[in-house]
Amino acid sequence: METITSITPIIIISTSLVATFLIFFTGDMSKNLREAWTILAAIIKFGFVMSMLPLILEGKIIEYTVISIVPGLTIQFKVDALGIFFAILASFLWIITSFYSIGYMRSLNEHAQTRYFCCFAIALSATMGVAMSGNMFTTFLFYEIITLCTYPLVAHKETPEALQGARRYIAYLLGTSIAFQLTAVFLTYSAVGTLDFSDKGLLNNARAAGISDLFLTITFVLYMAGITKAALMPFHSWLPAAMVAPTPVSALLHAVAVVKTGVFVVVKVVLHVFGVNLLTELGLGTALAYVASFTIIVASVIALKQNNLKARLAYSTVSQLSYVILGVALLTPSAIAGSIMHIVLHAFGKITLFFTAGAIYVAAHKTEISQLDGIGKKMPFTMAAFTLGSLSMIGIPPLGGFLSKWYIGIGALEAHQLPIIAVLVGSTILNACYFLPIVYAAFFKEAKHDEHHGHGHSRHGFEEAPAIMVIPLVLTAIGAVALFIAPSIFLDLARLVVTSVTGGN
Amino acid sequence: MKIIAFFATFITGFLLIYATVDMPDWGDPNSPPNAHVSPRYIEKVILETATPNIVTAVLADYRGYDTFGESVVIFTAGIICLMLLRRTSDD
Amino acid sequence: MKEQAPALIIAIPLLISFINIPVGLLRRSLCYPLTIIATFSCLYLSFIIADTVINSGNISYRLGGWEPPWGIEYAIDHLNAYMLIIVSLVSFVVSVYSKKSIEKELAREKIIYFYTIYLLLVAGLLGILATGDLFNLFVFLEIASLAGYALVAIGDKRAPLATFNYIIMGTIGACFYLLGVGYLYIVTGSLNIADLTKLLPPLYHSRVVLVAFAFFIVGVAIKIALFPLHTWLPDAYTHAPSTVSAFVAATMTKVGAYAMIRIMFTVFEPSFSLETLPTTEILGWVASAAMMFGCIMALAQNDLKRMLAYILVAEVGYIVMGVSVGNREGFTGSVLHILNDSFMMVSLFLITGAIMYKEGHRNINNLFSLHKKMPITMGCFIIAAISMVGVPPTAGFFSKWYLILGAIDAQKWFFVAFLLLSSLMVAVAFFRIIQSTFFKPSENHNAHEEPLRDEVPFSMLLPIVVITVSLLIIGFLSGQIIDSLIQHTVPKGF
Amino acid sequence: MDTMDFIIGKYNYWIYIVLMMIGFYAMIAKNNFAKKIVGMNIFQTAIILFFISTASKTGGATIPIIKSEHLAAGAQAITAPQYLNPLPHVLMLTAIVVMVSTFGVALAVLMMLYRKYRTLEEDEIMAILKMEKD
Amino acid sequence: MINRYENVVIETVSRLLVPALQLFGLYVIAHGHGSPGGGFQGGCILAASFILMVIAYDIRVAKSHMSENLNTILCCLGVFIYGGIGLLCVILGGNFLDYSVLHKILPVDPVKARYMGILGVEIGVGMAVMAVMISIFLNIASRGEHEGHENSVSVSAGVSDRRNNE
Amino acid sequence: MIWQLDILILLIVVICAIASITVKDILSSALLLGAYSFLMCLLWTGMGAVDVAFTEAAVGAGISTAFFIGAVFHMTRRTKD
Repeated sequence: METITSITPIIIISTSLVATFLIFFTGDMSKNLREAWTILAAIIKFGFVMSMLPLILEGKIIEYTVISIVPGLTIQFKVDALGIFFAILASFLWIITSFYSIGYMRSLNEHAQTRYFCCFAIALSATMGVAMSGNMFTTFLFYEIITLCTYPLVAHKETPEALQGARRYIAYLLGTSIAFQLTAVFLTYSAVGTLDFSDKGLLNNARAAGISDLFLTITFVLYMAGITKAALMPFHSWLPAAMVAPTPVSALLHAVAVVKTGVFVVVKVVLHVFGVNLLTELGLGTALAYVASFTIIVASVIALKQNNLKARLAYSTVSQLSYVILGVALLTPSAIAGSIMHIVLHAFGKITLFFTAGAIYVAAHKTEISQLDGIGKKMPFTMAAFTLGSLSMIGIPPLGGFLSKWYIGIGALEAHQLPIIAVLVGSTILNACYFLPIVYAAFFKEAKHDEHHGHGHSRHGFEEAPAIMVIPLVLTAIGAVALFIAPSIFLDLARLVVTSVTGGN
Repeated sequence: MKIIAFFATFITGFLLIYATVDMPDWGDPNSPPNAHVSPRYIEKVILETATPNIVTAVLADYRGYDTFGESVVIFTAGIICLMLLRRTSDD
Repeated sequence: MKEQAPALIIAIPLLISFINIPVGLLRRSLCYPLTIIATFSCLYLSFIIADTVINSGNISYRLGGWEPPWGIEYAIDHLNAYMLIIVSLVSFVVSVYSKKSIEKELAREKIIYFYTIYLLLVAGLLGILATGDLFNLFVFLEIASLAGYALVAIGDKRAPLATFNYIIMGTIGACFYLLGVGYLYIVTGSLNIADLTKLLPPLYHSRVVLVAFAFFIVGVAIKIALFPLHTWLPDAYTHAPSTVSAFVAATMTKVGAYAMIRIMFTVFEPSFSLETLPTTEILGWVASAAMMFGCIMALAQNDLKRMLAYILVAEVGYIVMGVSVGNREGFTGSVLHILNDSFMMVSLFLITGAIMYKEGHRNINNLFSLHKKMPITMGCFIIAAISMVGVPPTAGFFSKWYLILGAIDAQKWFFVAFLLLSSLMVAVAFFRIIQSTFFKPSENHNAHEEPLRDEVPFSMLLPIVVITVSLLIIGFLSGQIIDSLIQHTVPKGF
Repeated sequence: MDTMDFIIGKYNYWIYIVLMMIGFYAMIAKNNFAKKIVGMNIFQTAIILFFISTASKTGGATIPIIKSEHLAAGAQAITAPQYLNPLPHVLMLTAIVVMVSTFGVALAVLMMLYRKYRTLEEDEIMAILKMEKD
Repeated sequence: MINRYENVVIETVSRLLVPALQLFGLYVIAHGHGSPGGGFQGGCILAASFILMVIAYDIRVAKSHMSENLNTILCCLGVFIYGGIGLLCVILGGNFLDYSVLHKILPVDPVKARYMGILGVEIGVGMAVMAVMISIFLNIASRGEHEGHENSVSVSAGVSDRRNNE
Repeated sequence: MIWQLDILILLIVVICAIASITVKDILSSALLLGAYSFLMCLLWTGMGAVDVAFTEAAVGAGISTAFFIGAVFHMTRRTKD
């Protein structure tokens, strides 16, 4: 495999950092300037990410070592197929989210917008950092930065509930990452003396070097407990709590940056720190798969009971994230490919759903599912997108979500784990149970008369959110469909990942 | 408080008594303090500093820096008393 | 100049402090520039010394021209040079900061004396660091302690009581140290550290040496406020003027930690300090208790400064922990943490001083919307807090990295757990503040009118920013600092 | 009588230990701040006694001031056993100064305390502080 | 209450004693090389003579002999002499406090130069110790009041009048 | 020095020390401390430490006591222990 040294990763990360400074210093002068910076940075960043894609597809790896602070603690970027996969996803969705948040923030006339856009930009920088990191230390570094800079986003409203939710958010994320993930990093380093990712797994030779199974198991458990962003039960409760954030933040948190960083790091740990062989030998993959299955089912059941739209989406996220973990935990080629595909497919589906939730809030000031009766008539585009998104979540064939579930199912068969198939089927049914009623109510139920909403508007005609919000959500919905029809780039990347980690079968 | 004090005092005293057993006998001319560094002071003081009072010579010359520190200590104490006890216009 | 630097680095602040008062009696405003000159020349000289040590090896400076066991010697190796830089840098930064803060907090007549005693404190600390003679160390320890008592005593209205307890504890510590010196003297007849290193090994079985070691450690433990001998620290540092707390918190305990390292690993051999006696166990557990206790007490405080003081107690625990595990990583972590912690402490205390300067109080629950009033200061606060928690890439992470690796290497799993747990508690403590200062709207309901930007004066802001930015820079330079200075300080046998 | 020899041979040390314990106890346990200072003084003096004891030399050694007859005999003729060990004396001179400085500072702080609270008893001051807080 | 007659005795005795004490103090400082004594002890004796003056007369009379600022400056000057001699050695090319290099400016050989150096620092120490002891005593005994503030202190009673306040 | 006298002084020293921390009057305590210092100084003279004894006489028995008494005049003589 060829390695190229290139400064592109640094440029990608610094693009949004520069944007942060520009936003910070010009933010109070002009709104337009501030937002222009955001969008400009988003587009430039996406351009740079795409510029790396051809090289990666040729099977090359882009590497850049920034600084080696002390032995073992090196800030190093290494862009491989998995990394660019996530980078493309995040940088593309950032563009869309940027447009959407401009619409959202302007419509609601939110306060502290400069802080909001600053933190947003840093969060994206850090997400890119995680995506392209070449060792566990760099990953941990950017992982923490994401946590810290999304805290102001979650606490954005500054109400007691927002602060409460933000406190839980930071407590879970920072607490577990320091207490467990950092410990796991320490144990890894003290076992093998390096933190650099490798295709066969950093700890692959540890067993041969006399590291006990117990030690490795503890390390693995600490990693899984420490990467709370993946919302694996029982460390999931920060995610519903973080729903107090403004909707674009929720969209970013629960579709792109935060949770996907979490599962991405889990995938990294499974594939590049422990490696397929080691986990198979230790039997830890299966154990993880069952924990993930448990999360999938239980979170879906909880989601059924939620009346708040965003809360239901949050629990749905908890459940869907575990698909990724489940797939990778099965440790078979198809399952790994499926789980990697699920990162992107779920992202498109879920970001659509959150965008619609935000659009509904902006246009109709509704947050509860029970209030959504008949809303499809007022907001047809929004609700059509919602329908597509939820179908993708459920995994109905013409939509992207089907693909990943299919691969994971095949992977489960390869691994001879029939209970997992049952879990997949069961969760699909549950998904349908909590999404379809919303769609049904939105389109086929009559709207209740809302007394306190009588500001004289005719209930005929559309009452859509501003176009700048609707267009992004329609785009993402179309994306969910398009990914089913033409998943080639992502599928190719996923195959590359699988080839590299499983050694070419 | 008194119990802690008794306890601390007791432990300290015990340690001191425990150590005394191994100390050189009182006044032993060959004990390390009398044999290692100090003979030179006595034997060379006249040759090196022309001062009959060995203590003064050691104090102000061989270990003059200690004495410098000592005079700084006393200076510090003086300034401190001046600063702390002088009544200022506001109290 | 270069050969005389070790003597001048102490002589210059002392001599300037002597002329400070006559000059101050003529013109009060000249004291501040004189202090700046003195601390800056210390800083300059400390860099010269470090340069000499790195490039041409250890310095041995004979005071009065007498050869070592008879005269007093300044023996400066990498550890001394490293500590000298820390102390002189902090003293310079704090002295720049002091002007406005002191004018606000002290009566006008006391400003001359304040600067004089401040310089004496700096000189005392530098003297402790430079000297290679145990008794000389005691003398400078007393200079520093006395100056420290005085500076604490001029604080707020509860300062005298805190100072008195500080004096009592400090004197006990100094006396124990002196006893330790006496006990070593009675069995070896020497006071020179290098000489003692040679003379002591055959005497390790002697009870006198064992007891001397115990007295040294207890004496120094009082000076560095190691749990459970920390009782004087929170009160003293809370009620001192903010400039003083910043300087004293950043340097006093660190210099004490230096003395501890010197005694444990230079005067005695590591094999004696860590194996003959159950030092590793005792100090390790005491340090763990210190970390836990400091953090728990920090969580319970509403006074920002008091909270920082308790965190300092915990940080002392970190340093001692690293020393006690007895391996290369732990030791490196400790020494690196001395640097990081003094910078973090000085940054946080200076920021507290800035808050005091503008708000007039420091109750955590009543600090509203400070980020709008003083955005730069509070930005610095966040960086310092994050560094305190130990989040990469700030400086605090790297020392904790080594400390934890050291604990893992020594198979002390409990210590690892305590280190991480205390990091967590520090995180909680700081996020409490960040939440109340950043996100809690003011309670007096005129929050609609945005509070005006109201930063502290430039002479206070600049040191805060410089020291906080240096936290980030130190983080990235950790590797180089370790390579050029710290790795040479690791005792042989680790 | 080995034990007896041992005890008598080191009687200075025993006395110093007793004095130190008295001082130390007073410093920690006394309720009155002035008494703590007294204890501090006793403690430090005890340490000085210890140091001075280490300087003693039996066998005709005299005070460390070169006698004129020795001077007349030539500086080379002076030998160590003729005089007491001067080093502890020097150290203790410094220690006495340090002691009196600490004493002065402690008194100054004590006077500040008295100005503020009009009492020197620790428990009474604590009670006043408690009242201030409520 | 001290009555007038006793006061006369005290004043007379101290009038005789104070110069004698001061002379003795100077002797102790200057003769520290050959007999017990030195700057420190001599400084204490000088300070004691002053304290005797304070006790026998009163603080104001005592201060007229030695104003507070003069005292403070003396104390700075004392330590400065010590540090200055050290620095002078550095300037002359030796190490800090290496008095032997003083022979370059003094008309003596290096060994004798050490003797002179010791004398110099003893004088510095004596001055500093005297000034500091006086300063501490004055501050403690006058409760830190400034000159001119102690109108309440009667001329004849001095410190002892405080006894009535207790 | 005559060892009986030595022992006697040592005993009185200890008695002075105990008395000065137990006596219920700070002024007496100060004076006893002065006496303690003076006896100490005698002891050191006996041991040949003339310089230290001289200093202790000037400082411990003289100036310190003066400081302490001066301070006690401005504070209270009352003490509970």
